[in-house]
Amino acid sequence: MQRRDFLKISAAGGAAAALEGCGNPDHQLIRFIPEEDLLPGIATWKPSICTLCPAGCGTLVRVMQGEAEVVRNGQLGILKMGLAKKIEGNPAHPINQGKLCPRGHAALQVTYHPDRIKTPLQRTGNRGSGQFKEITWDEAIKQLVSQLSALQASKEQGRLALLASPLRGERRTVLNNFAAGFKSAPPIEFEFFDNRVLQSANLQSFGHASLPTIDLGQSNYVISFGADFLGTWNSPVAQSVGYGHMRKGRPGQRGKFVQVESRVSQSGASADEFIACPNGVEGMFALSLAHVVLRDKLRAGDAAGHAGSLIDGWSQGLPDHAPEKIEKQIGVSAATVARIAHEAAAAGPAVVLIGDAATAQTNGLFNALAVNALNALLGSVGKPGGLSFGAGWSEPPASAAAGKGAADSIQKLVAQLQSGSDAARVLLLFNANPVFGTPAAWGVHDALGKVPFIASFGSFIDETSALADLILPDHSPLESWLDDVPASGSARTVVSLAPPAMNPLHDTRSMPDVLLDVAHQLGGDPAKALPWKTYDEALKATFTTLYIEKGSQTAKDPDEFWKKAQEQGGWWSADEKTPAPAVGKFSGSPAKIPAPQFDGAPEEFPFHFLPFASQMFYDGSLAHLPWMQEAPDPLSSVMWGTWVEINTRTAEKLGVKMGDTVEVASAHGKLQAPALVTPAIAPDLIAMPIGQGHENFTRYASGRGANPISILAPMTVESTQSLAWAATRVKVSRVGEGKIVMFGASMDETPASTKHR
Amino acid sequence: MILGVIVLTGAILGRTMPADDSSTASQPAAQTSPIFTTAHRTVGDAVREFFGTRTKPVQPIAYTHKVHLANGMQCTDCHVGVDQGPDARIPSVNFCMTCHQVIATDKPEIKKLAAYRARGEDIPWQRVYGFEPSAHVKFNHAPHIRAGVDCAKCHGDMHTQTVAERKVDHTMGFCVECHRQNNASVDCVTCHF
Amino acid sequence: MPAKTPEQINEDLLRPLGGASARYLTALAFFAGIVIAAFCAFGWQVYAGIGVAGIRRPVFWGFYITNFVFWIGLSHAGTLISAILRLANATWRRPVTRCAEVITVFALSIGATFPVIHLGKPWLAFWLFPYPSERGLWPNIRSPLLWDFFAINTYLLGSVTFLLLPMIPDMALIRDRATGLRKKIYSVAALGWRGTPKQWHRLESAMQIMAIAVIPVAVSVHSIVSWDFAMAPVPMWHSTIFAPYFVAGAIFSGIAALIIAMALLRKFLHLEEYLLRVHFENLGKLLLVMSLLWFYFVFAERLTAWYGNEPSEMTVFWVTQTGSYSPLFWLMVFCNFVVPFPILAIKKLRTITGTVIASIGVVIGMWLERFLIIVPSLSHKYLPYSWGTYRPTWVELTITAGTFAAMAMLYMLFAKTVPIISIWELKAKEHPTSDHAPALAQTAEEGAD
Amino acid sequence: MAHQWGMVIDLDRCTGCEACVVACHAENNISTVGEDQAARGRAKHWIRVERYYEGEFPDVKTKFMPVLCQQCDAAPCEPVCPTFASYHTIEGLNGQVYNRCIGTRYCANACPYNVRFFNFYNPVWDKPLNLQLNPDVSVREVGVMEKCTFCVQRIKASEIQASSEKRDVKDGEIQPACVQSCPTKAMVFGDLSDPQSEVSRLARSNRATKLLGELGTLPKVTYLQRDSWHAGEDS
Repeated sequence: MQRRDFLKISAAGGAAAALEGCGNPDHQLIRFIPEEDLLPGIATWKPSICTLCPAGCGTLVRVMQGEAEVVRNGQLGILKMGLAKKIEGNPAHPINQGKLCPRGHAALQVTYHPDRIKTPLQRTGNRGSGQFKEITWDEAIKQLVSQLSALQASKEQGRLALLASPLRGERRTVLNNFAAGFKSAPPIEFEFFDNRVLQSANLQSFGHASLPTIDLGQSNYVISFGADFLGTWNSPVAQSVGYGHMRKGRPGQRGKFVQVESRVSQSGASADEFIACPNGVEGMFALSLAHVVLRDKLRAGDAAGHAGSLIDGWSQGLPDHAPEKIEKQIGVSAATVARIAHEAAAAGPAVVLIGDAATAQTNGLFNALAVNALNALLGSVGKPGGLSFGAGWSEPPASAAAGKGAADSIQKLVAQLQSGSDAARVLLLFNANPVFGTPAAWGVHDALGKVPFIASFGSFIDETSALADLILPDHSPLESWLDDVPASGSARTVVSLAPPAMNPLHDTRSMPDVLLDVAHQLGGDPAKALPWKTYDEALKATFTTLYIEKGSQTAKDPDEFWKKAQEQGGWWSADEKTPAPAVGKFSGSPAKIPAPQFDGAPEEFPFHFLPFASQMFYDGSLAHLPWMQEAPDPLSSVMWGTWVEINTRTAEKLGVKMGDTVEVASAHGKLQAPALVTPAIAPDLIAMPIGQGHENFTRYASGRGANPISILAPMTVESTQSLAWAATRVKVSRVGEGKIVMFGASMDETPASTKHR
Repeated sequence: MILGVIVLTGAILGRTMPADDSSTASQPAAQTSPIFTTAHRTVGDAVREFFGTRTKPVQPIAYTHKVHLANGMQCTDCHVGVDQGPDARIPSVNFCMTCHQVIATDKPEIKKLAAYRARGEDIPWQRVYGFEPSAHVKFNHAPHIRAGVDCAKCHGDMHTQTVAERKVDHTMGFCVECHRQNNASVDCVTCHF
Repeated sequence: MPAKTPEQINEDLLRPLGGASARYLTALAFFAGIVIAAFCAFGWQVYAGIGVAGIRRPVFWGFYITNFVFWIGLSHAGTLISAILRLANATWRRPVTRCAEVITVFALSIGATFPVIHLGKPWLAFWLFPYPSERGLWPNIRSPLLWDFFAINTYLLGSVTFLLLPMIPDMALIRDRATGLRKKIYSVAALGWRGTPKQWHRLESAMQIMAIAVIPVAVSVHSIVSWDFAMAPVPMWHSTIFAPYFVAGAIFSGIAALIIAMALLRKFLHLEEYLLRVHFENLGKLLLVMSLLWFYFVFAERLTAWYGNEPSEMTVFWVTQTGSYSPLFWLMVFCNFVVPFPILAIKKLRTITGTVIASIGVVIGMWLERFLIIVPSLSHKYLPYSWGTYRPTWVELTITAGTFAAMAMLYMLFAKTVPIISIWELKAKEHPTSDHAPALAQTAEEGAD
Repeated sequence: MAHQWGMVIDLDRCTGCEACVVACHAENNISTVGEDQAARGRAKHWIRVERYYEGEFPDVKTKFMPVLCQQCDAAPCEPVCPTFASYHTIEGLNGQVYNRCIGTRYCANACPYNVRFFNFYNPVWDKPLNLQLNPDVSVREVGVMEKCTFCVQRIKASEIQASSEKRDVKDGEIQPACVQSCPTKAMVFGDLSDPQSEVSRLARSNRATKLLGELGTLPKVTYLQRDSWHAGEDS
């Protein structure tokens, strides 16, 4: 406590005592007439959908009456209204089956965040200065419409750019239709963990451009190459439910889980066997497993079908990948490889996963293709206890993912802005934060700064929306109509739907409703492309289509179907039948597994650099939630900050102690953060969680820690345009003493006293 | 003696709260959260709570329970939900106006009521009963009503009251005595959690 | 050294009660300032929350409880020592008893405030009193804190009585010499003392009873304080040795405090002719015994812990022996044993200066001992995940300084109002029950041997 | 006989994801304290996931262990409280009566599991985060000790519901927030006095151990130790 605070508070206390006679200030606020008829103290549960990550878990929101301080018609007052109090998993939902991850619980704080944008804002200061003034919705929409009309008038519709974090379901339709109707370029989708490399590999191997749904619950042997499937990757809650079942849900039967990676991740920590393997050789490892399976005739080579035919040398039994030949390269003994291959083949059903850093190498696509082939060889595709594809109702069009990453579009946008030709003149921003989520070397911040007019629909000011000229704040998810079509996570077809769980707290408007409004004001083609008055009308139309396509046993007409879906949290197919294995024929053009490339000379930059998804902040978009900031990271127990993981021995050599500030420098930038000395990372690796290091992202996240994305090299995954975010080399040096806030103290070794006897 | 001084200083100083409320600047990033607030708004509040004295509520409208009950209404007609959950609803101005749209519209208090509704405001009733936050009592009406406890047992005879007054002192002794007589649980976490 | 006449004694010992010098007032103001600062710090702590102190999870007790144990320990100086010496009829005790008993009363009062200061809600401290309330709730008699409450109050009551009883004749003496308001005040304090044989007899028997009664109380107090710790399943706390260990430590620090107090009184009140080297030497011998006893207890405690090799205990053991708390631990051993042992064991060094140096060492060492009992155990309790550290804040430091200042201030005020050496006991010859009270001259001669 | 609530945590299922930690924050109105206070050891997590490493890379073994109040039958925290703020309830919980707590923090020192948390300051909720507060749970003020209650508000609500329907509480009907959220179903809650309940059945497993059981605190949380995989065991 500073002395200044003391004086201030003493003075304030004195003033309060003096003013006490005036009564409780709460009583001086007027009370608005409640809009809802709720019983006090009695909770109702309303279905909703978690929107914080692409998994699309179904939730139940506990709503109770409370007294909220709200502004209505420009006046501050107290309103009795239904308030969301807690989010739980929806037990009926096929994805998460009543369970939830830590991030899902904290979704509540998005709605009640003190720094949520409460009204439309217009920029007053310089770009990025964060100075805005409050305006009305009428003014805001007028401004946007006039900007768009100006483009129409000058026949420059192509110069409207839409930049969104990947949307699904009806929101995606609304946005696409808006772009199509306006005749602008299609929306650019951006998120850091876009998984497009894996989607692309799956498209090539199996004909499905989506992530796999993994039937862990019935699997007996799980090998994961780098995929943090229990933490953040793909559909973590669904996978955790399955994992629990695999481990202890079947009496007398317990599956084995092998994790292969260079740093013990959240998932790797639970593995029965942890195999250290350098970054980039996952594909070789997978193929040497396949070699053993083929060599020892555990499976027939053509069992891999089309997926195998994509791999060079498959038909000859992968002679180049004999474990004895490559054990030095992959850093795993031939005996271990042979044992794992035999175990996996014998235990069956077995499944092999790949994700995260293993696909973020320059050779990530090939690593994924190799794993796909191994899966096919082991007979895991489309089988119980294996993986399956295509359960989603409306899978994203194959072309969207095939062979291109988010980087493709965003880099194009940046290049256009830098060169000035065909550059965007109006940019609409939908929650995407590429300024935070791309390497500084890409120059996204400066390029976006050149766009003459940016309008953001986000609920918060972040690094990207700080550049906006106009902010049209969206409702929070709990205040909105929600829908989702998760592509993985359940073998059933799932279309989630949820009406708003509570009335809006602030003067915000639902983003799709605003787009509909704008389209109607523009008239012409945009209005024709979006024929609905409101978003829920659009949703209802979609559900009518769904009813007609899929039918229903319980609902007799589309109206009832629509109503029941709202009550249940969506619609899902009754059967869990996995689609037929899309293995295909043994044909295709084989690809060699190329060696991974890394940016930076090993002499100057001796360490590999591994940014990883934070269990609490995911890709950084959740760093503004105080619960997430204060929840200790499961592995490091760090709260309210970031850290740089360094192997114990390496740290000793560098003279770095726990908590010392270290500088991590790549050829493209440097950052400082406290060191976390740990035995759970390879000695030649430096790892850092993504999520902190926000310059401008609410009071809880701003100016906290460092952002590892910023120093990444602009390397891309070969044959795609995705960022190879695990392909940078760095050097590390000690700067001085630092500060690291950890909830756990000594956790390096379990002392005898805590061992169970 | 020193102990006494400390206890007294504690009682006086200990439970106040700074009056300053963070200003509602439009600039979120500039705000920081205070490290602490105090448990009470003012020193006076703290002392009052310490000695268990409460100010008398002043109601904005002189609602008369007597007349409503004499006209044959039941408690649960307005205080809906009291037999289902922890709290009883205090009716909103809209609820009052369902009858008073036509009944007794010329009375001055009813005119006040109509004026609230016309302004789009709810009636700012003040709480009569209720526990201090630091008492940590989680009272639930429903089980008491199911157990046949008469409303008057805790609220006094409302047939004789105009605006509700604090006729019964809801001390812990009052609660515990009744629980004992009726063989209800007197385990602490029955009420305090 | 010639024997003093009763008049001289009166003159010498009543002199300090006169007007206050500038030096006295300055010192008093200085200490009062620190005490006021401590009160402000406490006020701030109550206002803002106990978070302004340095305590944290898992070290929920820090400086405050250290001070509590330290001051309660220090209080064993007086009443216990004086009672033992009285019963043992050690004649050299006479000039020593009162300044020792005063230490007890003040140290105990100061110590007893700490359990209140350290509370999260100090204004509810009265819930420790067993009083009938409509809630029907009583304090929990199973809690060592409640034992503390009763033990300390009993000891405080006993010590105050033990201090006040022998003050009565001296109060009467001052009353007889005073005028005006002072006379009235001292008349009240003298409780109608006339010096009749009956009164003398009653006083003597009361003193005898009190001396016997106060010894078990004193032993029980520090045993109970030790049980605050020993009753909890905390590594290195849960030990049977704690009660005698604490009592020995208490007497140890008490004697040291008494020596320091005597030296200061001797210097500032010019009592060189009353507080003689013999007193320091005799107390020094006692201190030597206690130092050896203390060392024995520490050794026994550490040896059993080490030999037992219980993992959770060994964690705490090593963290104090060689870990982050080891500098404090070895400083404690230095202060409590390495410094006092040679000084007190070698006769040549057992001078007034020597004993005072040893005593200062012991007071510091014993404070460290209390700290080292409390903090390392709490900070390294079982599950390593929730280990922690502790660092005091300015609030705790100010309040700690305030208690030392309060002790000095109260002592100074006392010395201004009451003769710090019992006059009537020095003039023991004069009153009727002199049969077991040899003359002062004799004592002085013994000292000169 | 009164219910004896207990819990079983299967360490073979736990992945350390900390869904329980955040669910607990949301359910029980646990305030966040901010970076400075967290650095001073004042962060409050009624349930935490302890993580221990053994060995050196690459042979490093990781162990997760969710630790919450063990609701001991012979709880060291209970006898030491001078005001009965910490006491044993009829249903075997270690009750914490906030209004009776004067903040001696003795219970927290006595607790071998360090699962008691103290409100060093009055909690702060930046408006409107206060609207998320669960009205069924007290908001603890400065100077008060708090800890896991096994979601006593949910237990009470279920008991009231059951009594209004004139039946007993069903096994599995009560789920504390952590149990409800756990994605791998590593936690099971129920009545230990009913030998047929899921929790009683699991507590009899040969993998069952008690945390610091040697201290004789008789915890009502049972941990099922990590299992290992043996080739051929399943087929």
